Amino acid sequence: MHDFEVVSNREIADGVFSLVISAPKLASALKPGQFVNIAVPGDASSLLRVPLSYYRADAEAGTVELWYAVVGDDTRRLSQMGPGSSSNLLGPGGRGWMVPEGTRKALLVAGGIGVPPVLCLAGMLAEQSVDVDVCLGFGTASKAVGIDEFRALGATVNVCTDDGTLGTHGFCTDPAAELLGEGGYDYVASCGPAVMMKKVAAAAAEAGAYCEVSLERMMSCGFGACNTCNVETVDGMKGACMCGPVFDASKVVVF
Amino acid sequence: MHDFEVVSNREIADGVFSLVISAPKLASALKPGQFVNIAVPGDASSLLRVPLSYYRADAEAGTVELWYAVVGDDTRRLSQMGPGSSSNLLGPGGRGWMVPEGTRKALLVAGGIGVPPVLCLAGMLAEQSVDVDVCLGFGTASKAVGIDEFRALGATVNVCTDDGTLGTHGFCTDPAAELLGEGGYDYVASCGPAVMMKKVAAAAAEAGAYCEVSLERMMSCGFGACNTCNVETVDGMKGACMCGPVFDASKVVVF
Amino acid sequence: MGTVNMAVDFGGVKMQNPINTAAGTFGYGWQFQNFFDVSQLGAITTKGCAAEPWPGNPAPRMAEIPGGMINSVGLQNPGVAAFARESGPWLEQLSKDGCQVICQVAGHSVDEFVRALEMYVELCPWAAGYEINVSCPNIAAGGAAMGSTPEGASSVMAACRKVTDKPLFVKMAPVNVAEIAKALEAAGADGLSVINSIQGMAIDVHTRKSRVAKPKGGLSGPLCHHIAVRMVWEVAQAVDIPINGVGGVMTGEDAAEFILAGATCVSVGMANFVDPCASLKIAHELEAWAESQGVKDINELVGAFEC
Amino acid sequence: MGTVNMAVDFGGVKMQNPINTAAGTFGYGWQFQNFFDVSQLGAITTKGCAAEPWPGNPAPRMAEIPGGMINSVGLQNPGVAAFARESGPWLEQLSKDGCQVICQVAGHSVDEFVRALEMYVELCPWAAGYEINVSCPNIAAGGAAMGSTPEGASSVMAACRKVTDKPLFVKMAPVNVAEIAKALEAAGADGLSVINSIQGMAIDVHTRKSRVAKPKGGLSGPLCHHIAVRMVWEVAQAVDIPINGVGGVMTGEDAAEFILAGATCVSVGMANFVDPCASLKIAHELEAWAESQGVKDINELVGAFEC
Ligand SMILES: Cc1cc2nc3c(=O)[nH]c(=O)nc-3n(C[C@H](O)[C@H](O)[C@H](O)COP(=O)(O)OP(=O)(O)OC[C@H]3O[C@@H](n4cnc5c(N)ncnc54)[C@H](O)[C@@H]3O)c2cc1C
Ligand SMILES: Cc1cc2nc3c(=O)[nH]c(=O)nc-3n(C[C@H](O)[C@H](O)[C@H](O)COP(=O)(O)OP(=O)(O)OC[C@H]3O[C@@H](n4cnc5c(N)ncnc54)[C@H](O)[C@@H]3O)c2cc1C
Ligand SMILES: Cc1cc2nc3c(=O)[nH]c(=O)nc-3n(C[C@H](O)[C@H](O)[C@H](O)COP(=O)(O)O)c2cc1C
Ligand SMILES: Cc1cc2nc3c(=O)[nH]c(=O)nc-3n(C[C@H](O)[C@H](O)[C@H](O)COP(=O)(O)O)c2cc1C
Ligand code: FES
Ligand code: FES
Repeated sequence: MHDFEVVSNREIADGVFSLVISAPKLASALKPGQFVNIAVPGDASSLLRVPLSYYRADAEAGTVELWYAVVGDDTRRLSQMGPGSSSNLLGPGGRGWMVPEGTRKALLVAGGIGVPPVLCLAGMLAEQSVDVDVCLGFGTASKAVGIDEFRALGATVNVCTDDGTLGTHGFCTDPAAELLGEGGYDYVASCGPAVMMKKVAAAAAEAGAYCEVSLERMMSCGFGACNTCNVETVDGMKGACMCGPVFDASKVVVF
Repeated sequence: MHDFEVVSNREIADGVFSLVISAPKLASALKPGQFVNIAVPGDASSLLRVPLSYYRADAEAGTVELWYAVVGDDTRRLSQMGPGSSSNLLGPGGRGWMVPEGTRKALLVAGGIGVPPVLCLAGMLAEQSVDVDVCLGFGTASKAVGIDEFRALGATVNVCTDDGTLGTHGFCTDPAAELLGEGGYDYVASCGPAVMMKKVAAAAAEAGAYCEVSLERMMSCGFGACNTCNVETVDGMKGACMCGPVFDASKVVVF
Repeated sequence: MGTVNMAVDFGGVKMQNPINTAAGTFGYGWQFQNFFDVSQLGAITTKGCAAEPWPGNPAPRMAEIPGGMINSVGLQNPGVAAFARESGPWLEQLSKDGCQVICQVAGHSVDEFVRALEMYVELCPWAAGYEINVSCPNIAAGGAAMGSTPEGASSVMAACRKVTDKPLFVKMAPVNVAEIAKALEAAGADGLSVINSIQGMAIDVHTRKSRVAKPKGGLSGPLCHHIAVRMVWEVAQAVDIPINGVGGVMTGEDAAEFILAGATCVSVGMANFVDPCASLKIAHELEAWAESQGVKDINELVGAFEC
Repeated sequence: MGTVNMAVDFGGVKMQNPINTAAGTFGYGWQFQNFFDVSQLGAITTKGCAAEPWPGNPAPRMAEIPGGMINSVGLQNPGVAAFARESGPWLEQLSKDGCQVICQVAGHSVDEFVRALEMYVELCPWAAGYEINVSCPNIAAGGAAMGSTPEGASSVMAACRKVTDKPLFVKMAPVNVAEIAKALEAAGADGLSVINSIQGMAIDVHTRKSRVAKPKGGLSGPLCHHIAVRMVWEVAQAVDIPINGVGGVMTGEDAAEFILAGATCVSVGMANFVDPCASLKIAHELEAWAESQGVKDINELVGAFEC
């Protein structure tokens, strides 16, 4: 458990916020793909924590940046926490991305608020001089996040929107499948809607590339005590909070 | 139903706040002894409104001043509403003090957070040039409120504290009974703990003075729809929110 | 407004929309007239009245608890005769203005229920129907104890059925609902109100005493909602008569949940205290939801839960 | 610290304080070891295990609702053998360190319960007692359906009684508790856990589907609390064996309410998810309350509700 203080909390796209918190011990412990489980105080009728992946951690500054979408009560209350306000979180939670040694070229596919853990991964891959291609999908232009950040890391970025207001009109799984068909990827990673990850996993399997997905589940505890975050895999039921949220896509039965 | 905006909200004694709200229509409608029923937003687990008597209303400025003690969740949340924040309230609620015509000399007895409706009454009596003697009781000096305000209205004020940190050591029902024994009062009014009002009523009855008490009950609605605010009277069960909160003390069976 | 038909038939009571009010939380209706136009509701159910006046329980009758409240009113009421005299004219006008009035019947025994219903039939002919309350958690006899067995509940229903052909409903206790519902249907109920408040206890740990007048009280509010939805669904699987969903409805979506689970109409209870205009607001929200579901008629959504 | 004796005897399980954890909300204990010193609790109750591993229900298994949550885990468990192998050593050490371990027994039929209990007795001799879960709302057979009648519940209890003389407890479904408690006492139960989660339903009104894997799920959290307190009191009036109060305990005062209503010990459930250190915090708050009541021994407060 870590206490944290809000450094900043601002809207970076329609309904999407960037939250920077100060939590020194956490900042140096997090690994890409892991998550934190945040207590959002203020409403005794809404008790469970909010699990959020992180986008980046600055061990020196002792800060962690998270991006989140306001979708319900807890995230709405979270968006109202101003600089200086404080709470606590559990973390680092789960297992992060397990990029195979020797990876040279990676394809990252992210949809909507699935961007942060993938962008976090892109940062790590860039440090390791892995070639990174990215396919991003958003409902509409006003909700797009991360494009500039991916580009700044040197990645080639393909953007799609469901309504054509930005980039290609359509789903980002199409360019992703195309790229995979062209070959050369030894690692694929994806986070976004279940149907998207399922398609990416299928395309990766066809292309023979190792693929990881970061799955979302309703989490009651976030630390292995409740069995509510189950993921059906070929090896049986696995808890997303401890065995995931990142899974080898070829083992996942239900995304 | 009136929307209101907080003008100011500050601690005037230990755990006691003065809340000034802007609610023009309400300000010109309230009568001494009536109450408002305030919605305190923010926590969906605590839904019912908070009934509060008012201390004074300024019809010209369109403001109403209330004094309240922080005793639980709702009043704690209320104390956190800063200037400019807004909510709504129901009111005016109930029946106020019914000072008999021709009243010349009144004894007012208030305990703790029972002060505001009595101070409000004192203001009205002062305008009508009624002679006012006041007995006030508080647990301890740091929680005392209203003493200066009563004095400013020209009233003679006797202060008691349970622990002797201010005024006379003891209960204010003692000086009240003494004064009543001396005679001359044609009207007695009281608000405070049930046991206090019961004693005042008994002393007034003995002295032959007409006595009114403002009773506190748990209120679910505040406008006559739920039957939870019952007061047992010699005429049967009466709802405190419509037939009270001010009652002819001689009719009250359970204070 | 108005692309979806919101009118429903609750066991013979033709409601212009599915929103009803829960007995005991809406007074006799007129308490709300300064807040909004009550005639826009589908129906209101008035506080239970008995043949004779009841004083109810001593104070305190209510305590707030997280997510709801506990009450121990004990069915204080002026008796049917005084009710008819004092509230009858206003309610009769209300029903002329389009909002149906369902009058709740209270009693301690089969005979008392029958007596009260007879008085209603005579003195309140403007009522669209009557709801028999065999499930009050706060009275010693004739309350939840009576409504908690198929025999007890159906004995009252069967006796009342002989009094009138008008729509008769039963307010059910939140126990063993499927079995009791079947018995009530067999005894001639035209519809069922599911559920009455749930028996609960709240203790002041400093004084070691109950926070209300009696050890037990009735729980209301959001805390009841998902229990009530489940019970409505269980009753809907068990009987063919229509259901009035009651328990923790604060929003149109809460009402929609009841409709999907199989309720034909929905009653707003504690929410009336939180916001006196809640029932009308909920009626509007329910209509907006029905529109969002792309149906022409709210009745298409009754029981449309997919499982 | 320490002016009040907090030790209690829960049906033969000697607890250093009355705080226990609710099965299924505390994993197998070691999940909490990084958060606080678990050995300071009175007892922990481990997630129910059956003779064979169970996969549990598909996702989604949980939805948050106002004042609580609904779950549809379906008693996923690795089976007693794997449990004993993987968690046994840690739990054995825990019991040596002063915190009693109660292992929960799951099954679909009397035979399965007996088989699982036999395995526990053989493989987990360090357990201070066993809790028989005849009240899981999320399994088709052997769950709430079995625990909802005096006959069903006591048939399991009677059969298990033959397996061991160690303390045996039954986790009760939140229905008809007084009557079922009497049957369980007669069948040899050493204590009763009151209550398991309440059956509920939560519907997504946009998709018209259940928010969890099955139509119904189990409700936990503060919304259950005042129902559970009432049921503990009803059971305390009905039987002489001790009670473990379960349902919506978030604070020491919530625990105190159970104690006053007649519980000897109290289990913390959903609160463990909200704050992993909740159970220890509640143990401290309960002790502070006992001190404020001016007693020498917490046992003086068991059932000290005044009515
Ligand atoms: C490991 C993990 C990492 C996550 N990372 C991020 C992130 O980086 N940024 C971000 O914006 N969101 C992330 N999420 C999702 C985030 O936790 C939910 O959006 C949030 O909890 C919603 O809370 P709420 O109370 O505002 O909404 P609610 O009112 O609880 O829910 C709104 C809608 O979201 C759904 N929902 C809520 N929580 C979850 C969940 N945990 N899994 C699936 N659906 C859910 C609900 O069913 C409902 O449809 C992550 C979830 C997990 C499990
Ligand atoms: C007509 C009327 C006028 C009032 N005027 C004032 C006023 O001017 N200033 C003021 O400070 N308070 C006043 N009160 C009391 C005030 O309403 C309560 O203190 C407040 O509602 C407590 O809310 P809470 O959620 O903070 O406390 P809770 O957590 O609800 O309660 C804290 C404690 O106060 C008790 N309590 C709460 N509400 C009531 C109530 N309505 N009656 C009796 N006991 C209660 C509870 O039982 C508990 O012991 C008035 C009450 C009524 C009925
Ligand atoms: C103060 C109060 C009084 C009530 N009186 C009655 C009553 O007279 N008859 C009845 O059937 N139900 C009565 N109820 C129960 C409600 O009608 C309703 O069934 C219950 O409150 C659940 O709905 P809710 O959660 O929307 O309030 C009362 C409830 C409250 C809160
Ligand atoms: C995720 C989850 C899993 C549960 N699993 C079990 C279980 O295996 N056995 C059991 O008897 N109760 C189980 N329960 C019920 C709890 O033990 C407890 O009875 C219930 O949650 C009420 O207590 P609470 O409100 O404090 O959570 C579970 C509850 C939850 C939330
Ligand atoms: S969220 Fe509790 S076990 Fe994964
Ligand atoms: S508070 Fe509802 S009738 Fe008085």
